[in-house]
Amino acid sequence: MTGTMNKTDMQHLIAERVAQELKGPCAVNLGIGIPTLVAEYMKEDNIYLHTENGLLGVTDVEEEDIDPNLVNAGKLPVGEAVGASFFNSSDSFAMIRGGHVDVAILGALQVDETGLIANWAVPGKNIMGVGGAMDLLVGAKKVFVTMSHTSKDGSPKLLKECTYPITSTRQVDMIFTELAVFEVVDSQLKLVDLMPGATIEEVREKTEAAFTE
Amino acid sequence: MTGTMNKTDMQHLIAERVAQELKGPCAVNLGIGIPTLVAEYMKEDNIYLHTENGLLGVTDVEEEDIDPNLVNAGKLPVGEAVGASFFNSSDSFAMIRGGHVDVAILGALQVDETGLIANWAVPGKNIMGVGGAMDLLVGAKKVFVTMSHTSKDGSPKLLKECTYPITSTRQVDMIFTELAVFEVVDSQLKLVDLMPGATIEEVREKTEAAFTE
Amino acid sequence: MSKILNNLNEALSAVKTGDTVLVGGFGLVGAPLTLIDGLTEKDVKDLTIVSNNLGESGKGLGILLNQNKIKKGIGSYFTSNRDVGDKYQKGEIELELLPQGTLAESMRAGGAGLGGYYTTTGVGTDLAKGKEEREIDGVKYIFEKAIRADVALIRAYKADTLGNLVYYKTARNFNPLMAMAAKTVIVEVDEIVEAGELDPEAIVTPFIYVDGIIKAQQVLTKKGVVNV
Amino acid sequence: MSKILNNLNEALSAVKTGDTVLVGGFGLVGAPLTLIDGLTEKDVKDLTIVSNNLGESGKGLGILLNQNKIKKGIGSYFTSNRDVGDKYQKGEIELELLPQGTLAESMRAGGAGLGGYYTTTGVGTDLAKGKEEREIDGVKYIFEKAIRADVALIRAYKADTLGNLVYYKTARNFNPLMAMAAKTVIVEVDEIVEAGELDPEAIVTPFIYVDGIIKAQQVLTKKGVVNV
Repeated sequence: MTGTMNKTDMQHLIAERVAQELKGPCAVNLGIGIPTLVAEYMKEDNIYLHTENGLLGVTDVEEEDIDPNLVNAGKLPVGEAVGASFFNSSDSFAMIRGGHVDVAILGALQVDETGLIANWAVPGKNIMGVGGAMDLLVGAKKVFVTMSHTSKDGSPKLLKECTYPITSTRQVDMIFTELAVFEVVDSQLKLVDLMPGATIEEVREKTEAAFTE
Repeated sequence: MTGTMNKTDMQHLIAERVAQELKGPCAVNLGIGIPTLVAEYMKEDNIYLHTENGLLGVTDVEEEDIDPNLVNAGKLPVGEAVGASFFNSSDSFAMIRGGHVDVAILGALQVDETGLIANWAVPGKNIMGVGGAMDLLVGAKKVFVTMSHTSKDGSPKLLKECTYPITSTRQVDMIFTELAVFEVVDSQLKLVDLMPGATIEEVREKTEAAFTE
Repeated sequence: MSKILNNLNEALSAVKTGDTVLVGGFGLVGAPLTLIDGLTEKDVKDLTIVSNNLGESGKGLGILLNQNKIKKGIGSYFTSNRDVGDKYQKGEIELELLPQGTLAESMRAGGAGLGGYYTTTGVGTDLAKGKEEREIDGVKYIFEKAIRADVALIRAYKADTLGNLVYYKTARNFNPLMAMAAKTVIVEVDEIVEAGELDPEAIVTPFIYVDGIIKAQQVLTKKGVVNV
Repeated sequence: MSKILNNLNEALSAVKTGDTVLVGGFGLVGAPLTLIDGLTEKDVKDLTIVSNNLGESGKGLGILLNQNKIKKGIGSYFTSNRDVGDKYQKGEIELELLPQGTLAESMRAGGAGLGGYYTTTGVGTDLAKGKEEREIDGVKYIFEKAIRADVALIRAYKADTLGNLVYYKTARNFNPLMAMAAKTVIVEVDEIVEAGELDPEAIVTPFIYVDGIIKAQQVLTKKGVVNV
């Protein structure tokens, strides 16, 4: 059933599921892609969004209020919440690396069965960009990963071992796909939820990494 | 003749002489004691005073305008200049250590004949305080030292070698006493000025350190 | 999620025996006088206090010192309190003296998730003894370790209800750095305003660093410390 | 002692062949568009450019890249300009890729007179290759060296005549750090005000860091970059 879902619907489904895990008060950093969508589904009003280019208190913005000098890390226009503050890049990453951001929600290319992720480089191509991915992985109190369960060609992205360069030696805390939700417990993946329409058989089939159920 | 001068007059004489060396635009950090008096004699209006507890743009203050939360590093009340700014202690020492302060004017207990100074600790006593002395010595573009030429007991303070612990391995640039002004050139003291009433004989007699004339 | 605390007991509940506690201020200026006073009433000991000075004799942190609650002091200028020297002589307190810039930078480093850094300050002096020296691009530096703590007790001017802070003149000093470097950060302020009342461009400490806010009951005035 | 400069030539006079130049901005936001444009007109080469990105293809620093004036790029996200990869493949440019937090912190360290620092970011990854690893209190860190430069070209919102700076929203980003880390700091601004008009508590970059000020001739608007 999930096989017939279009990409946008799938992304929103994942984003909505992630939002359920966010309990305020907390400060959350949203990566580019699916993570950005999570903001649309947050139910509590005491969740504050941090963007590493220098703003705590990110909100969405109406078209007519767009300010070209007010953007998020994906360079998309955003608004500022009541109680927001601006700061420079080193102060922003001090917050991240120093463990002051509660949750980082990131995309990933691959996740291994111990919870390590690869999300910044592909072998055989020039390594051209890393941005804040490595900082967020070492620093956020909790790291949630969102991604499609498989690649475009259907191959698993939850692997025994990452074949792409890892982003950090720190394991993530939760992984959200359109099929399943995993927690990382004692360096092992634990299936904690099946997404609507997904079956345990489908998850087993499309997951190379070992996981407990 | 200088032997009959009282302490306050002597301190003011030195302070006035130091002020002649300050050419704006520049940022100057004044230590406690004689250095603080230098502000009274500065002739140019584009000399800005920095105090390491977090203010660039220190001025003097009238009694009725004293604010207990606006003080210098000596914890004395000060005022703020037009264009002043406040910052935290790490930002303040970033300015100092990073070489952004043009001149630091410090007191000293001893100076050796290469221009090294001791001004923070006395052997045989507990080492209890250092404050910003070491930071200023490594960081300021130029360091000027002010002190009485001899100790209370008449013994020289310009020595072959400091007997007190040195404050830094960085040599100071100029030394000002009530008798003479020295520059440090190629790790040697060079007498560049005699103070009013002082004779070269008196300076030679009261100086243990070698110096060129 | 109001961070506004009702009383000193609540404000100081995070401080436990054996903790490392950062205490703001440069002398009395910017010191959390109310929280320090509360700490002298609290049954804790073996504290490591990180603060520029340990108060004056019989005042502020000086009271805590005389109560033998301080196991170790880390600061840059203990000279302001003659009792510190006496205790040190008797072996009743450990002291770690750091240059003022190093003290400040080490707390910033701790708060920023760094392990330590290389500084020129102190190279070749008695305060560098036992510290690693390294040459980088022809310049000598010594290694200084980051400072992290259990609790920070700090002073600000205004907090909003979320915990964003602004400071007042030279009462800023170490406070914003201490807010970064401790697990639990309690701030005493002159005024609490609604979220949105502070200029987002001028907030010095974003609320992410602040756990609890209490109104100051003791303030520094021209005539000295006054109860309000 | 006015720091206000009359023209781009004067503003860019400090930039010499072989220099290391810090260029502010996160993409176009907070980038000194006027100064970058001026640099493309200037006869210099072999520059080391430290900037989060090297512009976009054929835009901003991307022009400088295509003029073969950049010997080396240090940044966190070169991906924004596909030409960088092409040049790199051909061996026409050196690249040093740093995590964004490390890029920012290294400039702050340089400006603050530090030699380098230990960070957790990047430990155990390909970007840690060749970097010293050290365990401090049971946590692994890698050593990162401070960055210092000859010139910084930055963007602020307002300068006063002394050179104090405030920024605007997320256009702040790397600019205040670059102001700390270069020998000569040139800033382009939207507005120049009299000294005393900026709130002393809200000044982000004190004038001590700033050497020259020029009014922006190109600004980022909702409709893109516009000449003013």
